[in-house]
Amino acid sequence: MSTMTLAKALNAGLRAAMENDPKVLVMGEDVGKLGGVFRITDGLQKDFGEDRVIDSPLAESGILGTAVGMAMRGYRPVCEIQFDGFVYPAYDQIVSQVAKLHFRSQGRVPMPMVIRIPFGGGIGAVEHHSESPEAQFAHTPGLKVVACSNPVDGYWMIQQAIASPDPIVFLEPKRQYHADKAEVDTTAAPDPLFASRVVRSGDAATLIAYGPTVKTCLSAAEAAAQEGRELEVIDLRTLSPLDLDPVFDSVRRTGRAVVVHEAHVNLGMGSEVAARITEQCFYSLEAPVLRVGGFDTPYPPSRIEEDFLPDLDRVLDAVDRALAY
Amino acid sequence: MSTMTLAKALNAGLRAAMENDPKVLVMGEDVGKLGGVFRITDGLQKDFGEDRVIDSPLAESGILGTAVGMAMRGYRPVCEIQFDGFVYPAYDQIVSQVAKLHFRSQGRVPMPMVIRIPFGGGIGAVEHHSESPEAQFAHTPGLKVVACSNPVDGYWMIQQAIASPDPIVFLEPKRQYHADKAEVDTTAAPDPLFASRVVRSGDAATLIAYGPTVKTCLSAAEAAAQEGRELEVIDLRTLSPLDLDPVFDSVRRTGRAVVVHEAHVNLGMGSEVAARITEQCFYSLEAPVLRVGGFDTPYPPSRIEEDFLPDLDRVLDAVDRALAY
Amino acid sequence: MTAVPDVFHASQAAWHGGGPELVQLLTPEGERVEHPGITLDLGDAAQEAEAIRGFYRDMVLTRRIDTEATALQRHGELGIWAQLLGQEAAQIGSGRALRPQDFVFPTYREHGVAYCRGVDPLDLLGLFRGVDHGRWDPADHNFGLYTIVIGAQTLHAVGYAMGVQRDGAVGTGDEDRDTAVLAYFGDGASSQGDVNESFVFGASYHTPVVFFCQNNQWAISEPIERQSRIPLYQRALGFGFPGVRVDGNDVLATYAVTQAALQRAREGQGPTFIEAYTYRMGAHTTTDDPTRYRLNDDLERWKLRDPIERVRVYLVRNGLADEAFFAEIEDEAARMGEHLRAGCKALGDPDPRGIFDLVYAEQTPELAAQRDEFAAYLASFEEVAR
Amino acid sequence: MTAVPDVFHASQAAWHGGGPELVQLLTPEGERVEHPGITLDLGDAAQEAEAIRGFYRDMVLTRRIDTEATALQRHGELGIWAQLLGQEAAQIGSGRALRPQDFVFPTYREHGVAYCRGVDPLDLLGLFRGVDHGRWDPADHNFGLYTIVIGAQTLHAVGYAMGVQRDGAVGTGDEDRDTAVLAYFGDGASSQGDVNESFVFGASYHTPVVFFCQNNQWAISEPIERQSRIPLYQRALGFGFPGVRVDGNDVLATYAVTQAALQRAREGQGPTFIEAYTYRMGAHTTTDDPTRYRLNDDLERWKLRDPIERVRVYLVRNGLADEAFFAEIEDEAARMGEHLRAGCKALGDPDPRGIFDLVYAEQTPELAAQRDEFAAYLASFEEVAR
Ligand SMILES: Cc1ncc(C[n+]2csc(CCOP(=O)(O)OP(=O)(O)O)c2C)c(N)n1
Ligand SMILES: Cc1ncc(C[n+]2csc(CCOP(=O)(O)OP(=O)(O)O)c2C)c(N)n1
Ligand SMILES: [Mg+2]
Ligand SMILES: [Mg+2]
Repeated sequence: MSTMTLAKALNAGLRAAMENDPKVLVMGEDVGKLGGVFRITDGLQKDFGEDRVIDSPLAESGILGTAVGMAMRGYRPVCEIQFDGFVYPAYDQIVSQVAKLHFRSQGRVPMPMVIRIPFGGGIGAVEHHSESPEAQFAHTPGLKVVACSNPVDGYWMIQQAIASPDPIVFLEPKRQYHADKAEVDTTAAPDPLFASRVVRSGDAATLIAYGPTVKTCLSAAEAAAQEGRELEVIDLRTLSPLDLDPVFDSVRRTGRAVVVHEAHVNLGMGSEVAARITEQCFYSLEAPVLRVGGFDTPYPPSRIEEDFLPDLDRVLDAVDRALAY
Repeated sequence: MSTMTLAKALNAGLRAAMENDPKVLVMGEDVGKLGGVFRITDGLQKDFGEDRVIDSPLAESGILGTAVGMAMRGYRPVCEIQFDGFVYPAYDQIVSQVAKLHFRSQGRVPMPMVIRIPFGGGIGAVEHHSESPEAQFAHTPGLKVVACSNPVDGYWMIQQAIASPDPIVFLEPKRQYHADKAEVDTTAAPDPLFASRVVRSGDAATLIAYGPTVKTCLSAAEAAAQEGRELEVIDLRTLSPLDLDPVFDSVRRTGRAVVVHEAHVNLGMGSEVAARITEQCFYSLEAPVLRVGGFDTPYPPSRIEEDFLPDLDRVLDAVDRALAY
Repeated sequence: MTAVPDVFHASQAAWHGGGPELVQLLTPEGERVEHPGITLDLGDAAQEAEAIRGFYRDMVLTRRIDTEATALQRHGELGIWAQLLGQEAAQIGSGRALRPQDFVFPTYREHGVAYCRGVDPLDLLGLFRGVDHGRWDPADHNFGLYTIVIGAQTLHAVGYAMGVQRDGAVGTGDEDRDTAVLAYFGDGASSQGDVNESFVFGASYHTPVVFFCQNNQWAISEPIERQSRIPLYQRALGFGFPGVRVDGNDVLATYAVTQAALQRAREGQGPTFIEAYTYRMGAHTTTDDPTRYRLNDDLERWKLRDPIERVRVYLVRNGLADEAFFAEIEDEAARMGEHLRAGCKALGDPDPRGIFDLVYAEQTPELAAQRDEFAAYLASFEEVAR
Repeated sequence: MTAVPDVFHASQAAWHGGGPELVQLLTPEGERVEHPGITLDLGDAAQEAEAIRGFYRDMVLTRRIDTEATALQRHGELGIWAQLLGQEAAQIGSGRALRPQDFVFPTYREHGVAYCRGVDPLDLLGLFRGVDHGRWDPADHNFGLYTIVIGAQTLHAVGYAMGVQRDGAVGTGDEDRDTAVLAYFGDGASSQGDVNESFVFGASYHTPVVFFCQNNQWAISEPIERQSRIPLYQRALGFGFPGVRVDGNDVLATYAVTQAALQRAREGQGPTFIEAYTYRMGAHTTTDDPTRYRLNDDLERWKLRDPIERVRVYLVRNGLADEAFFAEIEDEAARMGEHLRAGCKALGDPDPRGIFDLVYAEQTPELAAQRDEFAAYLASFEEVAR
């Protein structure tokens, strides 16, 4: 049992994975001596050596492309993309190679690989440092996509992702890295990786979130509770595959749902979640599933990013609108 | 007035655009002497010279990245991506540069550019030659995305796209290139570029399609009509922005909608269209909006691609399911 | 105009015409010649003759695979075929230089190399027929699946080589352990970011990789000049490892150069770039029409440099092979043809229900459900039909 | 182990130690020296002195912009700042070699070049303060917006240069018409696919572009050795155009080399690669902590090569500048500091409602609606507040 930030929990999880399996390699820009710009790989190179914690040349396609080769040689590469906006030079390797090799080879070439991406905004950064690219990866068959939202999940999910035989895009809400601490019991059995979780119960409406917006939704639920309205909050945790049974159960009780993410609303995860809820809970819905997210503009300058990002007020506004039906 | 295939219509449209504006450049792999692997740029280099019809080195990021520079110098580049699956090496330039420069520069750096992509399957090709990447581009603010489905639209839409001041991903259903001919009146005023169109009227349900699936849906409607059921068919034509007013009007009358595309259903255009229809027509819907598309697997070997692609039967099956609610 | 300072010319001089000449050991006329610094090590005279007869046989069989597949495409049995006509020496010379433990990353045209790695040529047809995306097991042959996205596999090769390093399988001096990785790509591919990044990574980590570029002068309709104004092998120099241009229509030179480069890799001396200077005698693929973009003259000139003919002349002139030898190979080629024709038609379509199970190593509930729905949907037709 | 054939060593020899030496015209001790093939053309003696005083002034002001912005970041007025400390000569030497019609594509660190192009340094702060993504008009200064995605701008530069060619603005001999394009990037960027593709395209079309790489020895925490084992300027040779390594802490040499390379470009002689050998004296950005990855020794050694100090020594020793001159520049720098401090605080936040109108040149109904909804939403709070 120890109290950790998300950053420390991820670091500890990576360390545990490297201790458990000598085939686990960490690779990326500045992951060595520096320990990554967010210090998630802090100390790993010192302890596991330069052969297992590899500073790469400055080329994301190169990182992912060589990781494919390492995986083919029996290694389990964990690639760090420095910031969400810099995953795109590697996009081709991810969607055309990483995602397709298992299928292409009829299962003969497994692709155990984790692509760690610090994602989302709210840290006052310049352009390209606050993107939410998850929908693009979730749309790509062959990839799995998960997002952690708290230190306990960070510690366990990164290990589960590394142990998985499939390639996983692992999203880390960078805004939370050094935010809240939590008790992490490193001995307790974790929840399964590909399962969503009800993080607060309620009956008035269902809030669906992942990564950074889980906290937003919990605060919104808190605020609503003070006005006597109990909102259920679900942390999706896994974006591909989606685990929506708990969501359907919830919506069948509440009749109303709001999906909240930082990504652009248009074709964001919310559109898929909304479409599936409507398919599965058609007769239970009292209102259309509403979506709250980043606007359909590029990410704005950071001084006004809090206007762009969904916050407590915008979530509650959507809840009001849903309840008004 | 002349009768043309889609391929010829696009060729004629490109030619007209180049004649009208000396700043229009065509660039891509094999677009010169060969006229492109689909012959869409056939004869253009001969008539407009190597300075305006540019064979590029084999590098898609290079094509798009240099096109950005040409646009900044006052040109209107029309880039050909040889096949859908080869757009990904250029993905970074498209989503982080092409899409963002107007916003980044507060409108000072316009980015008039057309990115032509032959898309979709059904031509018996090997891997990477039958992809449907539209949702990823539609999810990206700053890009506009359109898809033509017939020779008349091909002729006009390519010219309108080239004339547009914004960057446009222009999707061409490659399976239709040499399929049906149509009368193209090169003098008649065209429909606006960013407008969807009702291509068949009906009252039983609304089919929503674009690109290659327009034909599929028209055949399905034909078949349904023979059984006395009139389906309305809408060709979206523009995927970003979406022009859904005609869809909403239709669904308010029919109460049922099925969205049909070749792209994977999960997070495909259908999810967004379904979510918006549900938001706007909640009380008119008799059934959830259903989606028919490519499965959530990589594109299969071509001998079984017709199982993967939505066809008349799968569309009608969905209509039946919608009507069963 | 301002005079251009000499410093630029000085550095230009370093590459204009510089570097080693084309390495050739067997002329188009079938004469054995020497090249400084390159030794053909095929054992004693008898062993060498045997090896060269082997190369001849390999090339003839490879060409037969190619012509047979082309014919199968014409007959509608394949959707498309990427022809290697003219590139037999480049592929057999390099393919035969490999040791079993070495690993190969091919493009879509390395049929000759596949054959050297013991892949049944029939297995190559599945992809082109459209019944699979590649049906051999890479691990069985140390031969990766064909890669269609231009250049992507060069990074895989470097990554694989990084794995080899981590396995301690470089520079041990153990012949059966030290491992090299061979990455194939074309002249067109040399322009891709990925390929250049593979040079960066390959050099940075000093990986045991050989970059083997078949410069067949064309990338579909684009001549090599569009990709590079200087000889391609010189690209390597700018990344800090050696580049060599070898006559890719000379199986002996290609073998010798590749063998040496692979050995450098195995010994831990880092990457080498080999430009195999050759020519794509056929179309880009069976759907291409080269008359639209190139003249016949070139083709005629290159015919005189045929990779197979020069070996035949050499063998005959030096009394190293008799009629019976050639006849036997013809027979073998005919049997290969028969094998492909019969086998190709027997390559059945996969069950479409199967695709859902191939996406992940660990199946997801979503896809399992999609599979069930699809199976039920198909079954509904079968019921109707019954 | 098999002996490695000489052919590899021959080609290695071509680059090991080969190529021109570091070009230097002013030593760290402030002594004027000559370099074969390079002429410093700044007019007659009086004009030259005037120009060098100008460089000095530019460098001092640039350093002040940098230290002032760093201080503003420390005071919370900027979110982050990318420091250029130590790179003043590389930027001023190259920036001053430009003609008005030339176009520049910067990274995020070219504050000195921006200053040369007449961009108000205050305008550089918006991006780092978080009030915009770049607030100057590229067309007003022929200076593009800062590009954060490493290397992306090098392709833009080549494309722009292709446009210049199509405008017939190369090789006409008209001084005011012939146009060069200058692309900046870092040593780390040299590993990106895009940068290497820009070399391919630049060479293939023989574009009027100069690739200016500030090798400041570090890409955040990674030393240059991770990107290249050989001097970076040699990269160009593999792509078929000249590469030169210049002392990037020597403003005279940087000016002379860049001026000549730009002139080659304008004359239609194609691309040139310049490696400005320099050192990032500060952190990568204000959020970086270089003590985690580099030793102080290096820093101390590089302090002796300070780009500004050597010019001061040269001016003083040769009696080309007096106390008044230096005092005047100090005053000017102080005024610049004041300008930035006052101006920065006055850089107001943009109206969030405005972002919807900036996405497209032609607004879409969707975004217009989103804007209206958002405005109404904001207004609802204002109503509540009232
Ligand atoms: C990324 C990508 N872009 C475009 C293509 C289409 N394409 C297939 S082969 C080819 C030319 C390849 O030329 P080269 O590398 O010289 O190899 P060759 O075909 O001559 O063996 C092109 C452009 C592709 N497969 N992948
Ligand atoms: C594509 C991409 N990957 C990663 C980053 C994060 N990043 C910003 S600066 C930098 C190092 C750049 O080094 P170099 O090119 O040498 O330029 P310098 O900062 O030294 O001027 C990195 C990795 C980025 N901006 N873009
Ligand atoms: Mg080729
Ligand atoms: Mg640097």
